[in-house]
Amino acid sequence: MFLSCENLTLKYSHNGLPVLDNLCFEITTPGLHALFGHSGAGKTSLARLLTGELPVSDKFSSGAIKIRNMKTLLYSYNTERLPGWSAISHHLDKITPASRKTQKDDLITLFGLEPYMDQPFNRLSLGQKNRINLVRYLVQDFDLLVMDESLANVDERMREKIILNIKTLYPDRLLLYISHNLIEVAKFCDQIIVLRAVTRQPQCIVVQGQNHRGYQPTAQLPERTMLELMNAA
Amino acid sequence: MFLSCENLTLKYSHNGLPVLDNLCFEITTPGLHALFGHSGAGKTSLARLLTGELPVSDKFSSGAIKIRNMKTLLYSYNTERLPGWSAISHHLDKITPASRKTQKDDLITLFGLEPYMDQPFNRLSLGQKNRINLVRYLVQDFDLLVMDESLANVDERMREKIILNIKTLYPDRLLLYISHNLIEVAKFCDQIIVLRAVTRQPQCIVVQGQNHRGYQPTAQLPERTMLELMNAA
Amino acid sequence: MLLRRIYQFLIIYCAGILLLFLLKYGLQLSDYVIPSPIELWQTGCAEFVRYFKDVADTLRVAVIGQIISVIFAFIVGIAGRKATWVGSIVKVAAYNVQAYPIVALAPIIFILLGDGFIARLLIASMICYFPILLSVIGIMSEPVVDIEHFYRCTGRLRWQLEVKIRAFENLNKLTTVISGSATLAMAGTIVAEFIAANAGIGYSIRIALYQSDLARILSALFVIGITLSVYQGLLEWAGALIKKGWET
Amino acid sequence: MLLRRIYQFLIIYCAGILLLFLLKYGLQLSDYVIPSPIELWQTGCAEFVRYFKDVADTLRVAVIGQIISVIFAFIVGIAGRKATWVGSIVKVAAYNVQAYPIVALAPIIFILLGDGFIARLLIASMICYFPILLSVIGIMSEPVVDIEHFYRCTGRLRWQLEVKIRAFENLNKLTTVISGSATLAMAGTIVAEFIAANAGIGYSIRIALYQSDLARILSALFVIGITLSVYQGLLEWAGALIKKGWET
Amino acid sequence: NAGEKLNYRLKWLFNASVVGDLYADVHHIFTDHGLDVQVKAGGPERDAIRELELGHAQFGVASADQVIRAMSKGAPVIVIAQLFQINALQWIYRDDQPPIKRLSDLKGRTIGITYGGNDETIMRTLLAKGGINQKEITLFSVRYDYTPFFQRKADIWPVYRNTQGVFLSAKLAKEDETLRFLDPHDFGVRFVANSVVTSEQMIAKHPQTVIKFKQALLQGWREALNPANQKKTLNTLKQFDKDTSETILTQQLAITRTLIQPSPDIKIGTIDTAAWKETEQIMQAQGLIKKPVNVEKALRNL
Ligand SMILES: Nc1ncnc2c1ncn2[C@@H]1O[C@H](COP(=O)(O)OP(=O)(O)OP(=O)(O)O)[C@@H](O)[C@H]1O
Ligand SMILES: Nc1ncnc2c1ncn2[C@@H]1O[C@H](COP(=O)(O)OP(=O)(O)OP(=O)(O)O)[C@@H](O)[C@H]1O
Ligand SMILES: [Mg+2]
Ligand SMILES: [Mg+2]
Repeated sequence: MFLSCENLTLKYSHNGLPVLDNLCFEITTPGLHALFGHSGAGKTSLARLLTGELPVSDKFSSGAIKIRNMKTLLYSYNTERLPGWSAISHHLDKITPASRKTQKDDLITLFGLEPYMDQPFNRLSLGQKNRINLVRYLVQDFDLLVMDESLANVDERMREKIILNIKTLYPDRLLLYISHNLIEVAKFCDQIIVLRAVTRQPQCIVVQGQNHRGYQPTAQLPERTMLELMNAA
Repeated sequence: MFLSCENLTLKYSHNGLPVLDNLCFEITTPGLHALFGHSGAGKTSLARLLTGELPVSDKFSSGAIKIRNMKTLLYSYNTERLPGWSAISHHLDKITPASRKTQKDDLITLFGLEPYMDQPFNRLSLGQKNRINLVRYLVQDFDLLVMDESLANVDERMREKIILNIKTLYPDRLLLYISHNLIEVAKFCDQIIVLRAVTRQPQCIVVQGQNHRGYQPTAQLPERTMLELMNAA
Repeated sequence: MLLRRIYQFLIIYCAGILLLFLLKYGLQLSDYVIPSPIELWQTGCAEFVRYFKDVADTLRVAVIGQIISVIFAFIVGIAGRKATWVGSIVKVAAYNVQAYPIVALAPIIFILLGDGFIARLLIASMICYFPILLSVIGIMSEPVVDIEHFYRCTGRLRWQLEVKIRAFENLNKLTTVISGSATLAMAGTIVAEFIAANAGIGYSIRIALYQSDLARILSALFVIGITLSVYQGLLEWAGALIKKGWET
Repeated sequence: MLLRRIYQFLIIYCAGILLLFLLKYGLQLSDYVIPSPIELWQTGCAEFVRYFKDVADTLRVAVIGQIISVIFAFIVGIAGRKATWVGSIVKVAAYNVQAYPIVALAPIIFILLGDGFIARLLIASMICYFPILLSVIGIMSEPVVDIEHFYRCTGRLRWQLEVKIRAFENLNKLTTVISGSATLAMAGTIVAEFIAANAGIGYSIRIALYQSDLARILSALFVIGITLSVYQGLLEWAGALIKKGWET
Repeated sequence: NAGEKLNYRLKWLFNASVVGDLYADVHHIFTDHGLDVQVKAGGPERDAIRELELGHAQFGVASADQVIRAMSKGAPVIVIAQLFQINALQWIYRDDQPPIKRLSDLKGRTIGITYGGNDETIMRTLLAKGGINQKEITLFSVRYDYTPFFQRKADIWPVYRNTQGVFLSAKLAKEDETLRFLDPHDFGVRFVANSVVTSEQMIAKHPQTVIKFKQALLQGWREALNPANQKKTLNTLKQFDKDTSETILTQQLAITRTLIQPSPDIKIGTIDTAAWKETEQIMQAQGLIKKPVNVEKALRNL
């Protein structure tokens, strides 16, 4: 399992400033890693390049993305919607591979979605929408899953629970979590790729997170990591 | 300035469970207050009732909302969009009352949006979209503004800056902030209306926040408030 | 809703007739240019039942024609939604056929199909299908990214699903167009009868035209209008039901 | 794009002609039923220039007719988008007029407007406007909540803005329908000429029909098709430009 | 081959012009001849000669110009009877206008013609015969309805004498206006109208059927036009032409008689070879056919 960026550069127009400039990093271990940075830093853009949703090396982008031992790269984001013509349970059933039915049910319980499964998508609250969307990606075959603010509208307690569980359920996958929550990222993520303003070089710095693996009621805040992150960003 | 809910009850369908049940609270001071609670607790629903976007006392809702000394009640939410046919600066100019032009410019600088003003809305990053949307509400005449996760996709540093500035700029308005960020809510908000599971009575509890008014580098985490909030929710 | 449609039609029809009478008495036109109110009333009474039967007959063909049109428009619209070569040739074909006025195609149609029910149905459908097609192509060629993204990136977006998603997201527009196209199906069938048939209200109109009998034509228009208002009202009602059914 | 449209049209036209010839030689039909290739070629060559001028004349009317239709469809669509009483009566009126086949309305139109350019234009527009109207009504009656919310709750949503927002959000659908309706404008003008005029390709087709001259009709269809492909191609190109212009 | 289904495609809608055809059908004259005939209405977009070739019909009614055009393109069409001895296509004008006694009286008038129709051919022949330059008259394009004539935008308007001519006269009579007719026949222009046609193949393969058909059809016409059968005939017509009143139908029938059988010594259905040749000459003169077709080859007096 190996993911690296080499001198990745991206612009959105000919005369515009680049969004990503000469970006280099690599991730070699599975687990929950984070993509962190201020709003507009280019996290979404980078994630879409990594998963092939944006082309690398066309007229607006250059550099290389190297991927080894990974086949299915998925990108999920928080404003996705499910079709409206039937209950979310129906849509979920349709896209869950037979072998993952129990896993799906477990996730639904875990995510606190059980009472809402017979509702259509547009009747859910924002956080409920976030969660159901994430569930359907988690039951897919994937090697890399980018979660672009996938839990942005979920409350912190639920978020923590979800993150911890994902970590134990998918220890051998590469999860790339985009979030603006400093503590959460510092506490639970393994490597944290911090994207900085495009004018600074190197544009990204990798900070080691605390990578907590379970609920630790007495855990102190990961202050050192937080400080590092704040300085980096 | 006075806002109160009396025995507010809301269902979304005849045979469904109520979302709000016999809700009572009142806010009597201007400033930044919060609406807090787990995802699906009914924050959005309550906010829409308060601002008149959902009708009170029709077949699905009952109770009373009392509003005094406030005329314009606005509800803003994070997935709003600006029209796409011209740059955001253009749209902003059109909806800014003449007397607030400088205020608008100040807000834009403050919100870090200056470099993007000649972009159309759909070229912005998620957090940039959040911010520009909030700006246009802030330059309106309003007495009550609900900000429903309006900064959900903005990084924490920017968010803090924005919140602090809003507090100083609008000391005499009623701002109701919906957010899932525990620390932020505890630190900066005055009164925090905590919505709990609908099965618990009273469904809501009002917790006193720290109501910080400026950047305090040495400020401790508002741990007592956070604890209170966590216990309440 | 149904009732409202009917009395709205009556208002409009009366307004039209009134305009004609104003013109008649304003310009002092004789009864053979614009019939007198009495003549119109008498003709209307005398012919109502017969015309009503004719219109019923026409409506029957129109309904079938509309169903065919909708199916056809969806097939072509779905095939032509992609910017591929096949998609665009299907589109060009569909557009071109439409550009030929039916009167020019009629002889060819009759050569190919004889003059049965089928030829009439084909003409009616050809007139009706195009507006539906335009909407269907417009709707079908525009992705609903936020919904489709998941299915696309997990390789599950088969065309049926894509079509279903886009149709559902534009249900309102589609039902507007489909229920609106009822009028076109009716007009199409009347034209077909006008050209070819020996039954239906189109045939009666042809005879009235041939006899220069404006009173008859106006009576026929009245019966067509009222029938269509009812049909359209029913369609809208059905559309609302479907929407409700699909959305819950 | 333009070139592709043209050769796609050629492919389709040739396919159609081939089918007719297969039929001719398969059933051993005389030149009267289906003209021989030589006759078709000769007629085509002989008439091309004249038909081309006729088509140009028709196209001119069609273009004006289309513009009027678009404007009219927008006016009616915007007026009829609300579920108010006025909105729905406007809609009922617009729908009903459409249900009357143009042949039945033609005498009334001629009485009202004489049979000059205006009558022709009106008929062309009437045939063309309805499909645009259906789309416009569909699009205009569906709110774009996420964009309109701000303007609505700050009391700024005047109808012009509402219309602009909805039009922009459905720009693709609108341009599809508008550029597609070019074919209808053309067909409408031809029908009008067929009924009334003494110029234009519709008139030429009518003469060919009276004279049972399929070779002429096929030649006319060819010229119509090729002209329309070009016009349509240009419209699509313009549509793309507008979209680009509006979106940047 | 009695009982075999035969289709008979008329030229126009059911009205007084096809009364004999309808009569033969309703009063079982076809069946009495052992034929099972379905009489089908025509229309402007219909073409009996094409249907003969395609096998959609075995017999049909076509106008002489159609027959001649078809022949010029090699269609195997055969005329077995000529129904109208005098072409019903004539022009009307109001009697408050100067009467047209000579062709030169046409000068200065606005004349309606159907461009491409055979009224155009006939009118142009009349004009040529009268030595009238196109500049001396105004041509007005005729369409589906008569409004331009009603509104006096055109002075002279083409009609079918026995059908439109009758009810237009009646319509204007209500307003105290009277119509006069301009009959090209009076000026020596003979342009043959509707005739019964079949295909060469039919004659070759089923000559007996053709003969029987012709006999039955002409018997139908004779009986229909026989004043003794007037009531029966009118009832037959009324079945098919519901939109026309009995008075009008009676008048239409009377005039139809004079066009089908102008004098008792002409047998109904007689093919007027000379008139056909003249028709061909007219068409050639007008450039409607490029070379002679020798129309007499297609005329078959069985
Ligand atoms: N389609 C586009 N065209 C032009 N510029 C774009 C486009 N998409 C994004 N940008 C710009 O690129 C920069 C990076 O955007 P991106 O969405 O990657 O940021 P982000 O890190 O995901 O931000 P956020 O946390 O707010 O979502 C932003 O400044 C944005 O304005
Ligand atoms: N239109 C609707 N129809 C039916 N149920 C609804 C509808 N809108 C919301 N609900 C339900 O009402 C409850 C409260 O929803 P609401 O959107 O108010 O929650 P919220 O507190 O804003 O949550 P979040 O933080 O996730 O946005 C949820 O359980 C949701 O499923
Ligand atoms: Mg982003
Ligand atoms: Mg909410």
